[in-house]
Amino acid sequence: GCGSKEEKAPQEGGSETKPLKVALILPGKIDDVSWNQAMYEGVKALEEEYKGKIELTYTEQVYEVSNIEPALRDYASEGYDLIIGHGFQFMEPIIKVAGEFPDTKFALGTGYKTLPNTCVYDIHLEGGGYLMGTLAGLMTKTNKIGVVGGADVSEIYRGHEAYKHAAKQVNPDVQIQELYTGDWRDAAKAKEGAITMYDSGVDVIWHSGDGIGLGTVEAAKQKNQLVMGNVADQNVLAPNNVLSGVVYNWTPAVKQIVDDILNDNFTNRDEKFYWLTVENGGITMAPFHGLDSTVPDEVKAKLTEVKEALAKNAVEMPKYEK
Amino acid sequence: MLSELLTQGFLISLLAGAIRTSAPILLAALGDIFTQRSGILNLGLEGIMLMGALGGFVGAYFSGSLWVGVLLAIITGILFSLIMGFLSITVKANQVIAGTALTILGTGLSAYLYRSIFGVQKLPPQIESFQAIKVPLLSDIPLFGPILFEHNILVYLTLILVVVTYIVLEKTTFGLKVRAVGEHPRAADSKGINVSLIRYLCVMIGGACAGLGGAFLSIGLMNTFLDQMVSGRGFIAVAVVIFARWNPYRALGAALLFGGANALQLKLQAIGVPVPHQLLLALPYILTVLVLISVSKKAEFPAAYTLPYSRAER
Amino acid sequence: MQKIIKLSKSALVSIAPAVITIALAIMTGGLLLLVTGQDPIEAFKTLFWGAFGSKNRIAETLVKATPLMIMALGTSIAFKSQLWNIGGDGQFTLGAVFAVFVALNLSFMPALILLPLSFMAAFLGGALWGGLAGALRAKFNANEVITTLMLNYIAVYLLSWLIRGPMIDPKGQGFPQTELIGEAIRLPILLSGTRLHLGILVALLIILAGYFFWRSSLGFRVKLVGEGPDVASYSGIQISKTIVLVMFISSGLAGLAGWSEVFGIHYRLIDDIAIGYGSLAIVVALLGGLNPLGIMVSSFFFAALMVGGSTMQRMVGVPFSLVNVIQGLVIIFVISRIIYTQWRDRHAVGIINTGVSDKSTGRSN
Amino acid sequence: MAVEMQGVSKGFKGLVANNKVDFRLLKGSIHGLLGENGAGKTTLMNILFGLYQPDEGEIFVDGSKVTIDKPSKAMDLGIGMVHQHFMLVKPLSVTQNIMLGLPSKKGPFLDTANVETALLELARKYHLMINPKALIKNLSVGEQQRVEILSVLYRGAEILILDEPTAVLTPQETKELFNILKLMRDDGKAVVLISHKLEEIINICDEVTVLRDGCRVANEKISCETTKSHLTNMMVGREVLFDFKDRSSDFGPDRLVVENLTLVNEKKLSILNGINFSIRAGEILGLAGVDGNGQKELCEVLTGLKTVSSGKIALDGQELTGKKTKDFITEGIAHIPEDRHKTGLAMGLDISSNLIIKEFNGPRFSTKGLLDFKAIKDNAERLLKEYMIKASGIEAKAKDLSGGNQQKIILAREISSSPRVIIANQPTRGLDIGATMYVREKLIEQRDKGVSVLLISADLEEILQLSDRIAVIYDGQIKGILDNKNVSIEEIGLLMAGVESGAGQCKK
Ligand SMILES: Nc1ncnc2c1ncn2[C@@H]1O[C@H](COP(=O)(O)OP(=O)(O)OP(=O)(O)O)[C@@H](O)[C@H]1O
Ligand SMILES: Nc1ncnc2c1ncn2[C@@H]1O[C@H](COP(=O)(O)OP(=O)(O)OP(=O)(O)O)[C@@H](O)[C@H]1O
Ligand SMILES: [Mg+2]
Ligand SMILES: [Mg+2]
Repeated sequence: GCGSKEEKAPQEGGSETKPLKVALILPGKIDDVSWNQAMYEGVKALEEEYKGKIELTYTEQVYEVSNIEPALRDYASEGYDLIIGHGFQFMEPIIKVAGEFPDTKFALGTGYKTLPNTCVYDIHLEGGGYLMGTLAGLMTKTNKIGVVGGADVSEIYRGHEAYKHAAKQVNPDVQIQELYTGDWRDAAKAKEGAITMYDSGVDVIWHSGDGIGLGTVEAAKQKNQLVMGNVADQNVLAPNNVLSGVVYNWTPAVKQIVDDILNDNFTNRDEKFYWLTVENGGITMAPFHGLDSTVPDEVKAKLTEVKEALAKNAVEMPKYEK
Repeated sequence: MLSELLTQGFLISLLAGAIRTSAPILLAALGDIFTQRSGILNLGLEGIMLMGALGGFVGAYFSGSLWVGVLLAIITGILFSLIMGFLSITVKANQVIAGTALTILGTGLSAYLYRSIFGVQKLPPQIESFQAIKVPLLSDIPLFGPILFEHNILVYLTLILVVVTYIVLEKTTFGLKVRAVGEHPRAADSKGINVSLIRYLCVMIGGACAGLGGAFLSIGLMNTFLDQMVSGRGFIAVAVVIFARWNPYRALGAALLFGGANALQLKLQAIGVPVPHQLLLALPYILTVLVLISVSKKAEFPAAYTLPYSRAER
Repeated sequence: MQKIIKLSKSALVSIAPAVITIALAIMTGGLLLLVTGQDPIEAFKTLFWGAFGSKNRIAETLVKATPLMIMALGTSIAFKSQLWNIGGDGQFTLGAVFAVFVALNLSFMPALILLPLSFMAAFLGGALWGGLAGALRAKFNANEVITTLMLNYIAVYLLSWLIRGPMIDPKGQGFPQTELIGEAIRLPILLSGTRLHLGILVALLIILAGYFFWRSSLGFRVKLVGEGPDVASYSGIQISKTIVLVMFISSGLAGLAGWSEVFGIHYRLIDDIAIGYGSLAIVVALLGGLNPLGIMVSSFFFAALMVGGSTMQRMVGVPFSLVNVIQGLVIIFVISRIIYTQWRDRHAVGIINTGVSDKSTGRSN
Repeated sequence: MAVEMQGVSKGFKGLVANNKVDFRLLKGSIHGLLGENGAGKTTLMNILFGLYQPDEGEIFVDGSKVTIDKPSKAMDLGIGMVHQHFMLVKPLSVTQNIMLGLPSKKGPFLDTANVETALLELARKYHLMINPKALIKNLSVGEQQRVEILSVLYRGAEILILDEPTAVLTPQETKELFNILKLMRDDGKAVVLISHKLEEIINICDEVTVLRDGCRVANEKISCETTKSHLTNMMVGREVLFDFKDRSSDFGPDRLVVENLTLVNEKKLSILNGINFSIRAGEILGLAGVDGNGQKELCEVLTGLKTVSSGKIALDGQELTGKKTKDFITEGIAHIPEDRHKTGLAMGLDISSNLIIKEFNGPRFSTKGLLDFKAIKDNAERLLKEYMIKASGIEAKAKDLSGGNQQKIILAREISSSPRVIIANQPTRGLDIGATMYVREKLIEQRDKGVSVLLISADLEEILQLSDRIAVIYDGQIKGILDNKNVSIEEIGLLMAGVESGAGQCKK
């Protein structure tokens, strides 16, 4: 379900009081071409937009889970108003530290536990995966498509499932290959995996981001096949091969959280979940760029139809056990 | 599904993939044969490969020439390996700790320098990587052509280096010195061989090859640098050398085995064998252990392996 | 009196190089900071205060030192008998897995029984994983550097599979993790408001046990095996058995480190719990001269470096990778201080010099 | 004058190995270097060969002052050295060892064929027979010695240093070696010979220099009048006497009984081939034989280090076959192994630890699993004094001791363990004359206490002096067991060469 979206105007004189101190803790690098970068850019954009109203600090590469708690506690005790932990591994530490600092607000990137002063934000990955699956299912000439992921975590496989489901919807005969590299950085391995797929007749692959995504794009370039990006518009990487891709824009979700805090609507909100969706513009599709002419009009029409359905939350999503 | 396993295309793709996957490991391993033969266990190879990967990319990016990248990777590898040489030969420090330190340093430094040089960008900077070259005539041979003769130049270079390594080790005075130094440094010393010099040279050869192996990843297989993109290949290379009992031909076999297992598991995942993919990902490592068991009885380590040499100590 | 002067002089002589080298490492790191436009003085002040600046900081340093200390002691036992066990990460992981498995499946038991049981399970988990490498070495001569390394990778995938499959938290909405262990068996916090948990006391006890281990005949046997197979079997030692035993104990301790980390910090299994502890434990063990007291000191030192480092990263915006660089440099400079000792010996005049250089080769034996 | 060393001093960690030593070596002469264990002979020669740097002093070669800071410098000056412990690379072939470190005629490539030819030529000249293709690890010690000498000659050495070359050679091999040395002297080369066997020095040397406690105490020409006792006196500062006390005690019952022992190695070659003998309590059984005829393996079998393929070992009627080394130790079988470096000592551990490596588990040195450091220290201090071991203290590492002192550590440990049987493989190898006599006395003393001793030695003299009976081993078989009362060296020699003889056999 989605959170409330009523946009109250920020309180009068908000800019004269001290700005909201926001701390963002990222598990990875701010230029990982993926999960962390998207969030970083999203929050940065909001800082720009809310100049004077918020003040941003961030820490990247908090890989070690045991370092999360001290980081949260540090920021909390330094008087930060909102602390964002961008990944589900932040859940237990946030619950723990949030209990100790009831006046500080915490936002957790995916997860399920909340306290009055914490919330969870999440991305409706299924939406993006569904769009990609629809496109791949329609564009394949060999009836074989693939998807390459880093590690089997919920941020990844939810998208994959929707991708596979959507492709079957538009093209019941399609064969789908899927693999994980078990690693976010081994681009060479991902490239080899994608080549393997192309060698066996796959002609469109979607990837789910990070360094391994770059490997997949490189494979497409070498094999001169189609690939679809993730997180950002990756067309410049291989203009002849990157057909489209999912683009995340985290700003709407963060903006809602910040607005709720500024409007004193955070702690008394019953719905503690903020969602990034196709509907609120958090998830979009990258343009076809130079490949526009190769995409038939029916396909474009179908995509528009799917987008509208997604926006209306009218798409049936796959059910899977995890 | 089974039918997919048995096609010729599958075989070609698998074996060509095995060669591509194993080549960077083999490259690093070939240099490490010298290092290990001279009595030094260099667990810093991972760090050196990362520095080489960065050096290769930086060179290629700023000069626009891949060969400048190759050169810079080799130089970086050599310079970085000198730290290992200094620690294990001059300081006579424990080699396990020296190697570990080097890997920690290389991991950090390569990431740090990359960020310092290129800053934070929306999409990573890229170069045009080494392209596969179809060897005329040879690549037309059915089956073998596409497996063996459609690779980038670094792959061919690596294969040539296998033979060169063998010749240098077995047929030259240098190779003889290397073996003596690793076996009985005191004897080598009393025969007038400069033990430290030989060991330094061997560490540097190892560094050059590891640097090049790293660049193989950043500008040979990929077209950019990523933090920790070596992903343990440096350690695997060390394993391959022990596995191959310090022989370059066997190293070729061992690297192919590892690369092949990796290529195979990717294929099995892709076609959807009903096995948890974590198990498939672990396959190359499990296989390495299994094969190690079967070949180890014969392994005779260089007698002075991991032992620093000091003339004044007895 | 004379003795005291001599002692304090030799203490000075042996401490001075350590201080100098750490200073050198930090200066090199500082130079890097300067080049990239950061204020090194500020950064290193944060590094120091980040590790020792408050009750909480000191507690964090102790928290980090706990698994390092336990694991490094284990590593040192293997290293003393010339077994290069570099599989700490994997053994840590398996220890955690076994302990959590016991904790979750026998949760009906009273904590007083379950906690020690999980402790033993952790030891067993680590010990079996490393003992496997030991057995392969003893039986097939399979080099333990490779097997322990491979077992690290395999452990990562094994854990990854377990927390997504058989051990996944049924109420966890599909996130890769196990259930939380019962509150009663979580290690009690020693200092409220911090994360300092009972594990540190366990670690210190283990260090004490390590001290006695080296004064035991078993410890002597372990050392003797490290002296070479011929002299060991000449002395009536069964080498294969000892190798397996050494690996068993060494990796059992790594398993205990996993136990203390999970039961004191995470309370459940998730991905990447062992990240990097293994290689730091190697460094800690060797810099500690493979003796328990040295290991205790060097684990505090490295824990401080890590905790201070991540504070520095947060406060000054120094990139994480530079923290790694400084770590690497510190190790390199610390082991290079031997050069100074060598230099001093060469310049010591007279035929009879009572130099202290004997122990300074930096080798393990 | 080939070499002149003036006022050379060298110290190690608190002890003086050489103290203002003068040493002069003439061309065309063989110069003996004598001294007790730890007197500093090896150190002095290592300095000349560039392995150690002197703390003070000067070296002149062919009249001009030189600094020899590395072995290659020494070789350039024509100095070659055959070390106390061989400096050969075991997995390499003879030719490869010879070529090692030398420039090749084919540039960077090895010139194996040519070197081989030249090597065979040289070997012929000096009557040193060797197979250039053989791997060092497959050669006997005597053959390895030859390779060392060939290597030095091949490098055109004019000055040759031999550090205890005869310690590991059979009498026959020694004779051959001396013939070679004489040939070299006639060629005008200068030879330094270190040996503890005084008769060798008298027989072959032209001049002798004696070191004591790091100082040069004498230098004189060898003449027909030179006697062993004179040399001993210079070395030790006193006479070393050894009187062959006749046995005072009677033999006891059979103690160690060995029946039909066979041992087959991994390559299915039989090393021991039906060995039968018994040693009575209070008896020394000497085992004569050319090195490499199964002595080492016999010791290993008798101490549980190897398991026999078939046959029986019994101690005082109790069967030990198939038991572990540990059991052999606790049953009281002491073992003085042939290879003191790899087997007998933990080189990286200190003296006090080395003295307990076989008993660290036992009640003497541990209680409830914890080591008793006081007992360990007391034990070390007592034995250090009793065996006159020269070291900087009980904390000195075994690897820092001189060869002779290392051997004494082993002896002290084994004899002090109150054994029932002592398996002594080359117990006096490398010991100086005083220490040798001391060890022999100890063995006799043990015998008189009722201990059974199996004495293996390459030194026939020693065997004849100490043994009650003498067994001769050849090709893994006992060719005969002779009573020491009526035995001739010739007879033993024949048996050692594998010729069966009927006479003098004492069946027991
Ligand atoms: N010197 C060499 N020249 C050419 N190829 C070699 C050489 N050494 C090894 N190889 C190749 O490596 C492979 C394995 O070598 P090798 O026969 O030595 O293995 P092995 O039989 O397992 O070992 P071992 O020789 O110890 O019994 C062989 O297939 C062989 O072709
Ligand atoms: N590298 C070293 N480190 C420490 N001490 C040493 C070293 N080399 C020699 N020594 C010491 O110097 C002294 C002289 O040793 P050296 O080997 O020269 O004696 P040696 O006369 O050759 O005795 P041996 O007859 O037993 O061989 C001994 O006490 C020995 O312990
Ligand atoms: Mg073979
Ligand atoms: Mg000597």
